[in-house]
Amino acid sequence: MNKLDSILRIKNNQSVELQKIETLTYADFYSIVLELLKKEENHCVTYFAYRRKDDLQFIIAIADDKNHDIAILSHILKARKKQELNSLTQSIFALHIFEREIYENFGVNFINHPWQKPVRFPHNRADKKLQINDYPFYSIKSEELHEVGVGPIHAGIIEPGHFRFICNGENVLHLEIQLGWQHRGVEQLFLNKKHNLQRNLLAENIAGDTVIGHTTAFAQTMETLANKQISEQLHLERALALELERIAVHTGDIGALCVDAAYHLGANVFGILRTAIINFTQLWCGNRFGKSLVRMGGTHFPFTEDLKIELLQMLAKYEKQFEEMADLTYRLPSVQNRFDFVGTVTKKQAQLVGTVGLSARMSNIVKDIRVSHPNIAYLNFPYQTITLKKGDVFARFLLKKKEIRKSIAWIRNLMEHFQFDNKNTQKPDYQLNLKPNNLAISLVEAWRGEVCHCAITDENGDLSHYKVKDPSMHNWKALELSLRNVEISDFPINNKSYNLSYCGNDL
Amino acid sequence: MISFLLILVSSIFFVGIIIKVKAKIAARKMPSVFQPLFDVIRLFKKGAIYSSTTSVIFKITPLVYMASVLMATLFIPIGSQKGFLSFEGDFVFFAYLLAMGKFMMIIAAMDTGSGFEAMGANREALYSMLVEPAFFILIGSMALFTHNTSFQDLYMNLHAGTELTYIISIAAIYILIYIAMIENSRMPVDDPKTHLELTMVHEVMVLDNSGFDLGLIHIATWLKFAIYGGLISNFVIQTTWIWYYQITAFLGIQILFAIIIGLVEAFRARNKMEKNPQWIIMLSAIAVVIFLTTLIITQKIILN
Amino acid sequence: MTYLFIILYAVTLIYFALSERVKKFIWLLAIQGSILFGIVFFSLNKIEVFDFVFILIETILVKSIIVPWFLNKVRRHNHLKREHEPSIPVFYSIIVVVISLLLSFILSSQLNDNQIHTKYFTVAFASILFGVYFIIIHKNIFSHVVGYLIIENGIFLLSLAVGSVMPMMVNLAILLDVLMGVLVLGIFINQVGDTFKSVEIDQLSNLKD
Amino acid sequence: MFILFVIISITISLSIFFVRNNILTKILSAVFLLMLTGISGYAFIHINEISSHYYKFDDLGVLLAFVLSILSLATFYHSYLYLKRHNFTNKQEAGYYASIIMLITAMMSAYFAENIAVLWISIETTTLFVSILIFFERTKEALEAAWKYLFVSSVGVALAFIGILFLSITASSNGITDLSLLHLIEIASSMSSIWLKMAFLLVLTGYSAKMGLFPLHTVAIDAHTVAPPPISAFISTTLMNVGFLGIYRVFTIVAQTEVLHWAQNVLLIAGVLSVFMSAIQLLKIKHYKRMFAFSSLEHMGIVALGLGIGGIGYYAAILHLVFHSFVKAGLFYQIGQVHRYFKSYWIKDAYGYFKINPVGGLALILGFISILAIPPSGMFVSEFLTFKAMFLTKHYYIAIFILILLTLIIYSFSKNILHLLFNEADEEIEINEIKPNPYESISQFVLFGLVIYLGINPPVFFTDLIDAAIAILN
Repeated sequence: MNKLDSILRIKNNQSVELQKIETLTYADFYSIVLELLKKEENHCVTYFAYRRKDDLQFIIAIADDKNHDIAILSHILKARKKQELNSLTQSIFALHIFEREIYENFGVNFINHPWQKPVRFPHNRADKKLQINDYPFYSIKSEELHEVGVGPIHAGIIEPGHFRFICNGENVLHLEIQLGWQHRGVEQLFLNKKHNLQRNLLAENIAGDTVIGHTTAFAQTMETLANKQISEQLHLERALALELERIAVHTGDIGALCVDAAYHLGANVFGILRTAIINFTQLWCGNRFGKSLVRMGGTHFPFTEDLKIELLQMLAKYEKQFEEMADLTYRLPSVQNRFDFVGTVTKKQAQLVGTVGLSARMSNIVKDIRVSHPNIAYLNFPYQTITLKKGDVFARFLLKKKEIRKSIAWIRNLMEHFQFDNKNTQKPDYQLNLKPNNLAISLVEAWRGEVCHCAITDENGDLSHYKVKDPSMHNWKALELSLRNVEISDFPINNKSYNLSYCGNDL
Repeated sequence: MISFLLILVSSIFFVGIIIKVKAKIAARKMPSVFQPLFDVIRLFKKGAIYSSTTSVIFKITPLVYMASVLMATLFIPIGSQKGFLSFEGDFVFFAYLLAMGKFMMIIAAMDTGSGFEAMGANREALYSMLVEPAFFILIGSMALFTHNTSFQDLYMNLHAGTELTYIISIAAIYILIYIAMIENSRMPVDDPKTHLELTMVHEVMVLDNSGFDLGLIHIATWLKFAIYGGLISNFVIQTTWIWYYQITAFLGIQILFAIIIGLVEAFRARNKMEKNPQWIIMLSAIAVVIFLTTLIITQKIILN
Repeated sequence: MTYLFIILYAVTLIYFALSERVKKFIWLLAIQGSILFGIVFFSLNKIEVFDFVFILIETILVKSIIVPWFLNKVRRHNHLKREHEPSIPVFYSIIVVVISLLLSFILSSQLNDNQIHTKYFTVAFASILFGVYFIIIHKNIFSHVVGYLIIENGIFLLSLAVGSVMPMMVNLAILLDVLMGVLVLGIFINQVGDTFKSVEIDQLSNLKD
Repeated sequence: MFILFVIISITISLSIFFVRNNILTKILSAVFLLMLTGISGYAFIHINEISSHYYKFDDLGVLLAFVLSILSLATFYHSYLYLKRHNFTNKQEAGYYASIIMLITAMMSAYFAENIAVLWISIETTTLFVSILIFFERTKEALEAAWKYLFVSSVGVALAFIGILFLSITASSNGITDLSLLHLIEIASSMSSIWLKMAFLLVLTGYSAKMGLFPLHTVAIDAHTVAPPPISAFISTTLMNVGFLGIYRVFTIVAQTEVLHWAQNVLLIAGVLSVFMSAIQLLKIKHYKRMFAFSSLEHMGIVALGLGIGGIGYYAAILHLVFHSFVKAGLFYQIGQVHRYFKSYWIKDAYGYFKINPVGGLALILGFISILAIPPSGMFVSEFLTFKAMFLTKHYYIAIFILILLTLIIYSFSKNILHLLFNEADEEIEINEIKPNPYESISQFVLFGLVIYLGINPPVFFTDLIDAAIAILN
């Protein structure tokens, strides 16, 4: 127990010197991680390895929702040792994706890993012979069952991903999702690009639908590393943009779900409503998805009192129409029939695979960075999390509506109680001096769930490793689970109800 | 002959009206009523592309399908305007003509060897099979009621008078509207606008058809709508009316029918796939109620 | 006119078989109540005024307003699931209801009894059969009560078949039955809902051998 | 006259329920008991008289009313003991007494009902109050049992109502429109047999929930398991008699027609299946009260068999019914006492009773001998008569089958009762705190003694009542 108390714990958006992170033996590391992750309030936000000299340093960050801090643990696998470790996934299934990623990137074999398959086939993978076409699909030998493969390019205009269904008639027994068709190497690019503006632009393009989420996480990481203090107003502006992004994407998702349920009236109206929100973002920063809005150290587009009036007007109009349409849609028996009890993920399953964000909250798990690890914005203007119990498509559908309402209320509260002042604005600062040999971690609750950016600097104060984690990493497995014993024709609504990110996975 | 022409004419704008209604409700810009026609003309200008795995069946199917529907059209009377062809028991022939077209479509879909198309064909075959009893029980009851077995005589002798005959007419119209929706793979059974193969029924079957063939299939769909519209309108049109009243009424009912379909599609979501069979068999159940009503009217069942 | 309502009643039975939504059950019960009202209104006007008024009140007030209202209250109180899936697929239920309708119509036409009105007998018999079936296929005690009420409606129709000869006794019995059924069963559902946090029948399986 | 009794009883019940004064409750209960005995005596004097238009003091009614009166005395006494031990609030106690008075009133109303519809309403009313009493302890199991009892009984009673409607259909075609038993019997011979068959079948099925007979016996079994013991005593005896009466009344109508033979066959099937179910379940029983409940199922099966065979079977059936009421009630009272020491009705928890409370143990032994129809128990006489009737009417196979089943039942019953009585007591059960009170077993001795006495030396008025009750069948 002694060991548990002496673990290094930092807050969200805090940096720590590398040598302060104690390197444990793998046995200790293993037992402490198990100990920590058995508690319900703890979950792993990121677990990665990076080359330090020739050795591999493993770093795991475990967020504690109760104490509002993050435990950092580390161990080193020497290069001369046999590159294999006992798998943590055996006991904590939620870690499967991280271990798979490490296995893919560095060729470390995890013994007894139940599902040791490639994640994203990046350019810098350890085994270059690993080809996407040789992905080892799970299969069942049976006369009655048949396999249906969809993708990587399929009918809807979405990103590439291959879905392999094992079906019994119309019923899906098992779904396996194979991603990794994009080979972007985002994390490596962060290191290759030396100018911070380039890096900033890169962060904007990690996932097109989570621009604000990822960029905020990036900016916070860099500012933390540089010890750059930014004003409360800037924090609030970013949070505002984040909430607007949430409202926009949720509205769009509700519309998209209506499309898949063939409720075209709802689809059109929600589509129109989404436009109102993103048009406001365009008015604010010139880009509908909020690109160029968040910059490290400051912003070119400060929020003004004029914009406030504009925003409140827009929201009033939006809310009226939204409530009207939501009232119609959510009470429509045919819509309820379509979504009810489809693709249920129980709380137990969700905890097992370690879902985060919306996907966790819809099966009654309270996971929300805004509440558990708030930054200044959410400390000053607190947010209350909503959870639902059922865990089916309808729960996800409903939760989107409820979160939209909650976000609007949050924005209203902010607008009412905060005076935006031009004096407090800061211009972006790309010449930040990063502290050498430091590790910084930043968590942001984007609309899909927690985004985690973690950066490590070398002795020169340059980035030596940059780690991005998109919430989709956790949640893809939940989609696979929710398809169990569901009709194959219900796949699209399930998929849409999660609306997970392909590129967030294929970094 | 006139009835045949009327159906042909009404079929041209039928789907256009549906689209227009849906667009209007969704507050979108409405396309022209003839937009589907333009689309088909565009398709006709193109040649068809055939997959190398398909056989001759796939190639002739659109023609056979079109021909079967066209032939079925010949049997439909409108008011006192006789159908082109008519003989005792022609409604059975009519149903099997349509079934043959559908059968060809199904085996053509199988012919492509695509898993998706087989899945769609599978579903479509099931639904057609389930909808069959409803149609036969309905028309059978009508035949029992009027003691006639051809469309022509059947409708000629259909006189609504008492409240029970009204209820038969209303229920029959209800069933026919939904049979039309199912046969044409519209909502709530199928969504013609879906973009995902996994949820498609009819659309996935014609994925491989292109150009001229696709155009034929579209036209056949319009015709089928118009046929059922014709069948429905006959429940309203009285043979005693003057001919231009009859024609106006027919066109009016066709438009109304299209609008109803548009409204249904706009204002509800589609069924869960697994709920479709039960939903379709419900039509047969209602048809049985019509049958029972007919038995009461014709005093085959005597109650006091 | 009576036939019209009888046919409508038959249609409600089909919709009962089709629907899985609790709200729809309640609606259908209300509709059945109104249909019963219609039947009584158009057919029983030969009997005494007092009995006539009594039956009218019973159908319109109790069956189509109070009972659905009360059930709706119970539904909200217990946060019932929107859908109660039957243990037998709806597809087969529809076939069952159709067969029972056909059977009871044929059976009724075979009854050559001048004293009873066989037209009520038709749907009454189907309704009772279907009510029992409805109870069997549902695993939720709320739906059981709905099934019980379907049986009650069938019994009401059945008593109409002999209603012109012995009305008052039958009325009393039915009213007692409905009050008993709904109020007491409803109160007990609330109790069960409060105690077990669910009204699924699986919860009620402590008593076993 | 009878309606006066009903009105006063309802008044008493309501005043108990609303005043909630302990002393008043006891006084009013005593008044009610006096009245109950009074009305039974009155009925005996005015036998075969119509009272209050819808009621008639007929022989079977009077006989069962006497049984009810005697058991009510004992039940009130044991209810008093039961309530005293469990520290219920005044409100709960008042509710208990109010419900039990209403239940007794409803049962009396059922016994004397001359009109099938009134009988039906009375039976329906018993369901309500029995459910309230089953739910009295407010536990989950109690709720479950109460719910099941209420629901299945309601459905059963609804089925019985359909049966009555069918009866009225065929009655009305013969010009009878009031469902009076007398009138129905008069015209029975001209009733249509198909309607009668349907009516009998539905009534039998419907009331089987009340009588605790196959097929709807399960709810009664569950109810026994959780109801307070004095209430179990009622459910198992007088309430089953009510169910029996409901079936019997229709049976008397059927008996006037050629449907009789068919109806008897139905009863035979129900009876055999009841005994069979009971024997099967008793083999794996784990709960004393359930054991007694299944024993009730067995005895009701034998009663049904008696009716189904006819001849002396009729006499045997009614005799059996009366004896069973006394014995089973006594056993339930005693098991209520047993519960006091072990705080459990589970067989695994309770054993070594004889050592703890020898007087109570003696009562149990006596009850055990009586219920298994071992001489000198009166039930031996009635069972013997039933089997005699079977052999006389050449129902050899049924008789042998039932005898085999009875052997099984005796085996499992003795095994468990002997376990309860004589197994070595656990050291841990500290019994000194509760002093055994031998007086609590007096009522049981009286009941068992009564059965022995009535079996060996039945008084003339007793046999006359039974003879008169079945006179209509022969």
